[in-house]
Amino acid sequence: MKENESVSESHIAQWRADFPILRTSTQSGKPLVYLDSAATSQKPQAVLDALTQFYASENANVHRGIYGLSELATDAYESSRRTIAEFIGSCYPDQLVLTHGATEAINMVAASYVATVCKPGDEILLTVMEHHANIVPWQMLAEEKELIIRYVPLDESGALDLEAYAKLLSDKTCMVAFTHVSNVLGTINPVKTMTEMAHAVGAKVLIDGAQACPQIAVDVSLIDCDFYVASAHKCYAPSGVGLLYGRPDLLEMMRPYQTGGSMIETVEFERSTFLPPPMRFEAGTPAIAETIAWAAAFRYLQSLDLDAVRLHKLNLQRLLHDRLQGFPKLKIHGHAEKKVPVVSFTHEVIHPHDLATILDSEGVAVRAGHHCAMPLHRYLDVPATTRASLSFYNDATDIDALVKGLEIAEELFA
Amino acid sequence: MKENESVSESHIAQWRADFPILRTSTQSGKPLVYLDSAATSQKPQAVLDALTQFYASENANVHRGIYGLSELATDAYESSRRTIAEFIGSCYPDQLVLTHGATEAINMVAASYVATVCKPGDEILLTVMEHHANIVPWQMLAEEKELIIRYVPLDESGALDLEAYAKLLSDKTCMVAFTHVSNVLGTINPVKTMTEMAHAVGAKVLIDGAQACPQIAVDVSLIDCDFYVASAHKCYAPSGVGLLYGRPDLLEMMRPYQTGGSMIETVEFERSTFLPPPMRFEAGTPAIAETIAWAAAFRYLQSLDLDAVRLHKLNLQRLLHDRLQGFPKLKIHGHAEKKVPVVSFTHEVIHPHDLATILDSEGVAVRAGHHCAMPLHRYLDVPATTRASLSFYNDATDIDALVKGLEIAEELFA
Amino acid sequence: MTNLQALYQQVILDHGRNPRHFSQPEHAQIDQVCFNPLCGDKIHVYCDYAVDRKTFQALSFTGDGCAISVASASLMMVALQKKDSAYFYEAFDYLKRLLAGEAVDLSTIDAFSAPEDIANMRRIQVIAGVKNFPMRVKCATCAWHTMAAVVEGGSEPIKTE
Amino acid sequence: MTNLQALYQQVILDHGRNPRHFSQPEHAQIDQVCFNPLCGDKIHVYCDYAVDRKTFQALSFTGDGCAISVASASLMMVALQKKDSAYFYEAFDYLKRLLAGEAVDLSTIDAFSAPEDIANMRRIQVIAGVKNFPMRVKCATCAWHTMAAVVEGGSEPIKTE
Ligand SMILES: Cc1ncc(COP(=O)(O)O)c(C=O)c1O
Ligand SMILES: Cc1ncc(COP(=O)(O)O)c(C=O)c1O
Repeated sequence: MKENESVSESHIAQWRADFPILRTSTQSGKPLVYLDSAATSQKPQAVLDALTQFYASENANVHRGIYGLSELATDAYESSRRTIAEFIGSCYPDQLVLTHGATEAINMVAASYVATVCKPGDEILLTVMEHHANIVPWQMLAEEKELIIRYVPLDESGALDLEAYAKLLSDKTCMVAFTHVSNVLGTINPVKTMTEMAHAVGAKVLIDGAQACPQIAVDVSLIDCDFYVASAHKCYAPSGVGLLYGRPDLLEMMRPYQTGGSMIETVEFERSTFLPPPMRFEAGTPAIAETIAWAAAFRYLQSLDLDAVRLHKLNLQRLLHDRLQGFPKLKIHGHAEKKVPVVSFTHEVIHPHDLATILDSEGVAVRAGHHCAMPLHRYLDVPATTRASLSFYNDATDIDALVKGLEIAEELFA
Repeated sequence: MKENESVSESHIAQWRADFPILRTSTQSGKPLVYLDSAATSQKPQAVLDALTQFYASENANVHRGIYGLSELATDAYESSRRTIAEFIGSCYPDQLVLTHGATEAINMVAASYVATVCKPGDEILLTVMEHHANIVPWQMLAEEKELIIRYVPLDESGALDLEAYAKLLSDKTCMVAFTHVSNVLGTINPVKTMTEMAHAVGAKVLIDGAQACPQIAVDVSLIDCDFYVASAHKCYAPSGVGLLYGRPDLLEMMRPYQTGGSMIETVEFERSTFLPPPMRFEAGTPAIAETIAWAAAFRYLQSLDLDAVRLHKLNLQRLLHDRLQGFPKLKIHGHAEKKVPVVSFTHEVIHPHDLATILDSEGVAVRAGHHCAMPLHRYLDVPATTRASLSFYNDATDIDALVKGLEIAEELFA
Repeated sequence: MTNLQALYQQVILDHGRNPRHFSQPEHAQIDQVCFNPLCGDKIHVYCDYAVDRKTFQALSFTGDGCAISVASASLMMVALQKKDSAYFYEAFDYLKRLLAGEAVDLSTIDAFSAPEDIANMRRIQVIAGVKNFPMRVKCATCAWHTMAAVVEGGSEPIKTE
Repeated sequence: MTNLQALYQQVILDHGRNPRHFSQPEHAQIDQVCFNPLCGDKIHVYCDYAVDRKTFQALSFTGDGCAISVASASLMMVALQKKDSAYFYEAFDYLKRLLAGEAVDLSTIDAFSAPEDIANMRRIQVIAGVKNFPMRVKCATCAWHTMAAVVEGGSEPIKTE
C-alpha cells in the first residue's frame, strides 16, 4: 500500500469489532471514544479467549509438575516466551526475562546490573522526555552509588537533540537509558544510531519500549541494544506482565534480583545457588495466564494486514494533527518528523482537567496531567497537558468526536 | 454443623460445578483429578467472569485519568483492595500493599524494612519447614548485611518445636519469618503464640500466608503480626498478584522498593519524593484486572456455606490420611494435630516421580519433588516426596482415584 | 441545565479566569501549599493574622490549576477576608454538605447572617456542581484543605489525590 | 501394552531396583555429578581411564533417582564397561534416535557388531518407552549427559531441567 492511500472501511470496522469494549457506552450515554491507549490498550476478544481457555482447561503451575496438565501449562508458558521473544526480534528465548512490567524490568537492570558495574562518579545518561519509570530508579541508584545523572535535551520539534547527546556521551557514561517512543510527544527516537553512539564510548544501552511495542515494529537484534523493556498491558494484553530483553553475556553476569522459588538450583540451610538466565530473574510463580494471553495478543496482531494497520495509523496521526491545528488557541507539543499517533496539547484558556471533563461528557476518554513525565512538563514549561493517544482500533469518527468536544469546550469557556 | 457430620453431596456437586476445569479430561482420557491445589488453585467461573467483564467493559489504567472509564477502573481496583484487606482482617486498606505475589512481598520486606533496621550480627529466625521464598531472600540479605540465620526445628509430628523456638529467640533476633501453613506437611502453625513470643524479645514478625489464605480463616489483626504475605493464584484467583499486609508505622518508615510511576509525589530532574503507603510500594501499572478478579474470588468464597466448606475439608483430610494408611509401604510426613488437607509421602519402593507418572496416567495430578522446600526435605532425609493437596472442590471420588493409582503403581513395581 | 453546564456556571468561569485575591505577598506569616501529585496542580495560600492572632488579616493565593480549583480558591478568598478560623470551619462545613448533595438552607446557619456573608455563600453554592464529577471533587476542595492546614498551623505541604 | 507398561518394562524395574555398577570407588580420576534442580535428583558418575587415556577402566555410579534415571544409568554402565568415548557417543546417539521415536536397525551401526554389544543395545531399547512421557525424558538422559561431561573432561556439575 502506498502513503496517502486510505484503508478500507471494512478493514477498520473489523478491527474495531475485535475489541468488545468499543461497543460500550460511557456514563454520559455516549459511545465510548477511547483515546487513552498510551496509558493502557484495550484487549481484543482473542486475548479474553486465551485467558478463559487457559483457566478453564489448562491451568496448573509451571516448571514444577510431572503430570500432564502441568506439562501443558509449562509448554504453553514457554512457547509464549518464544512468541514474545520473536515479536521483539530476540533471537533466543533465553534472552527474554518475563517481569511484571516495564517498571520492574528497569528496576531490575538498575539493581542487578548497573549497581554492580558502576563506580562513584560514573554517569547515567537519560533524556528529558523519559517516563518516571525510566528516571526514578536511576535517581535512587545514583544516590546510593554516587553516580551523576545527565539529561539529553530536545530540539524545537520535540525530537532529541542528537548533537547535545553526542557531547554528553563520554568515557564516564556507564549507562544510557532512553525511551523508544515518547508517551507524551509521540516522538520515535533514532534508537539504532543512539545505541551505536553510546557503544562507541563503551556505555551500555537500555531502551524503554513501553510505548514502542504497541505502535511500531521492534527488532532488538537490529537495534543492538543491551537491554529492552516493555509492558503487556500496553500491547493489547493483560496487566501484570512485562519483559526484559538482555544481551546474554550481560544477563549471565547479573546477580539475582528477587529470590525465592523457581529461580534456584539448590537451597541449603546455609546458602543457595541459582539457575542460569532467564529463570534466575523469575522468582516465584510467574503471571502464567497473562503471559500466555500476551502471546495470543501478538498472534492476533500478526493475523492482521500489517501494512494496512501501519497506513491507517499514519492517516490517523495526520488527520489528528490537521484537525487540531484548526484550533488557533491550542498548542500541540511535539511535531517530530517521526512519530506515532500520540498528541499532547495545551489550550490558551482551558485547563487540561477542564478539557478532559468536558470531553468525557462527550464520551471521549483523553488523559490530562503530567502523564508520569513531570520533568518533561517542567522542561516544556507547562503544568499539565491533555493527551489523545490512538491505536489502530480508532477511526476518523473518534477524531470527529474529539473535535466536537473541543468545540463545546471553547463555547463553554468563550 | 458438628464434626464427623458429612456435607451434603449436592453442596459438593455445586462447588465442583463452579470450577470449569473439573469437567475436563486429561491426556490419558481419564477425568481430571486435581490434587495439586497447594501449587496453584483452580479458578471458579465467577473469577473468569470478573476478568472478562473488566476487560470487555471497564478496562482503563488506574489512578491517572479524569474520564469516567478510568474512574470506574480506579474505583473497582481500590474497592478490591478493601475487599482483600477485609478478607485477611486488615482493618485499613491502607495497610494492604498489592504486590505481584508472596515472593515479591517477602523480598520487599527484606529490602525495604529489615535491610534498613538490622545491624551486623543480628539474627533472623526462620523454620526448617519454610518455602524457598521465605529462605533465599533472607540468605541474600544475611550475606549482604552480615546477619545470622537460625532455623526452628520440628517435633516428631511435623509441628514446630516451640521449646526450641523459645530458646532460639533472643534480643539479637531482629526478624522472625515463618509460614502460617506448611506447603509440604500441611501443618498449621500457632502463629498468634509465636508472634507474641517474638514480640516479647522485641523482634518483628513476618508470616508467609501463601498456603493459609486459601485454606483457613486469616485475621492479621488478631494474630497481631507485623507483616503478612499471600498470593492470589493460590486463592482461586489469577496469577500475577499478591499482597503484603504491614503494620502502618512500619510501612510508613519503609523506604520505597521498586520506583517509577504511581508511587511518586513529585519527580524533578534532580530528585523525587514519594507517596505514603500503600502507593509508595506500588510502582508502575499494577495487575489491575487480576486484583479485581481476586476480590471476586473472595466474594465467591464468602457466598459459600463456610461451615460446610470447613467440615468438608476436615472430612477430606481424615479420609485421605485413613486411606493412605492402608498402604504399609507408604510413609506420610506430617501428622500435626492441626493441619490442612495437604499430605506428602514417600514409598519404600517407588520413587515419587514414578508414582506421579503412574498417577497421571490415571488422571490424578499430584506433585513430586521438593516442593520448593529443599531444606525441609534434607531435614526429613528424603530426596523427594509425592504430595497430594486438596481443596473444597475435591471430593471422596478424587481420593478413590488416588488410591486406585497407588494400587496400580504397587502392582507394577511388585 | 446539563451537569456540565451546572459545573461550569458563569461564576466559576469568571472566578477561574479572574481569580480574586490572587497575588503573592512579599512576606507572609504563613505560606501553605496544596499539591496534587496525580495531576500536577499546585495552590499556595498566604495568610497573615491580625494582632488578635485570630482574624485573617491578609489572605491571598497563587497557583496553577483548573477552572474549578482556581474558582473555588477565589470564592473562598472572597468569603474569608477578615474572618477567623471558626468562620472558616463553618464555611468549609457548608461546602462539604453541598458537595454531599444536601440542599442547605442558609438562613439556618447563624454564622452567615450578614447580607454580605449570605451573598458569598450563595456564590459558593455553584461549586456544588462538581458533585456529579467525583474525579473533580479534589479540585474543588484543594484550596479549602490548604486553608484548614493554615488554620491548624501545619507547615507540611498538603496533598490531595 | 499400554504406554505405562512400555515405560515400566521388566528391564527398567529390574535395573531400577538393582542397579549394576552402583558403587562409589575410594578414588576415582573423575567424579561428575548430574543434578536436576527441579526434582532434587542427583547422579554421580565415577570413571578411571586405562593407560591409553581412552578406555573406561572403572566406571560406576551412585545417586538418588527414579526408576527411569537409575535404570538408564545402570544400562549405560553395563554397555560402556571397557569401551571408549567414541563408543559412548555412538550409544548416546542411538538412545537419542530411539527417544525421537525412530525405529533404529541395530545391524546398520558398525560400532555394535559384537553379540554382547547388540544385547546391551537391545536392552537400552526399553528406555525408549519414555518417549511418550516428555516430562520424564530428562530422567532417562541424566546419566548420559553426565557421561558426556566425563568424556569432555568438564568438571562443572551438569544440570538438567
Ligand atoms: C508456603 C509458601 N510460601 C511462598 C510461596 C510462594 O508463592 P508465589 O510463588 O506465588 O510467590 C508458596 C508457593 O509456592 C508457598 O507454598
Ligand atoms: C514510556 C513509558 N515507560 C514506562 C512505562 C511504565 O510501564 P508500566 O507502568 O507498565 O510498568 C510507561 C507506561 O506508563 C511508559 O509510557
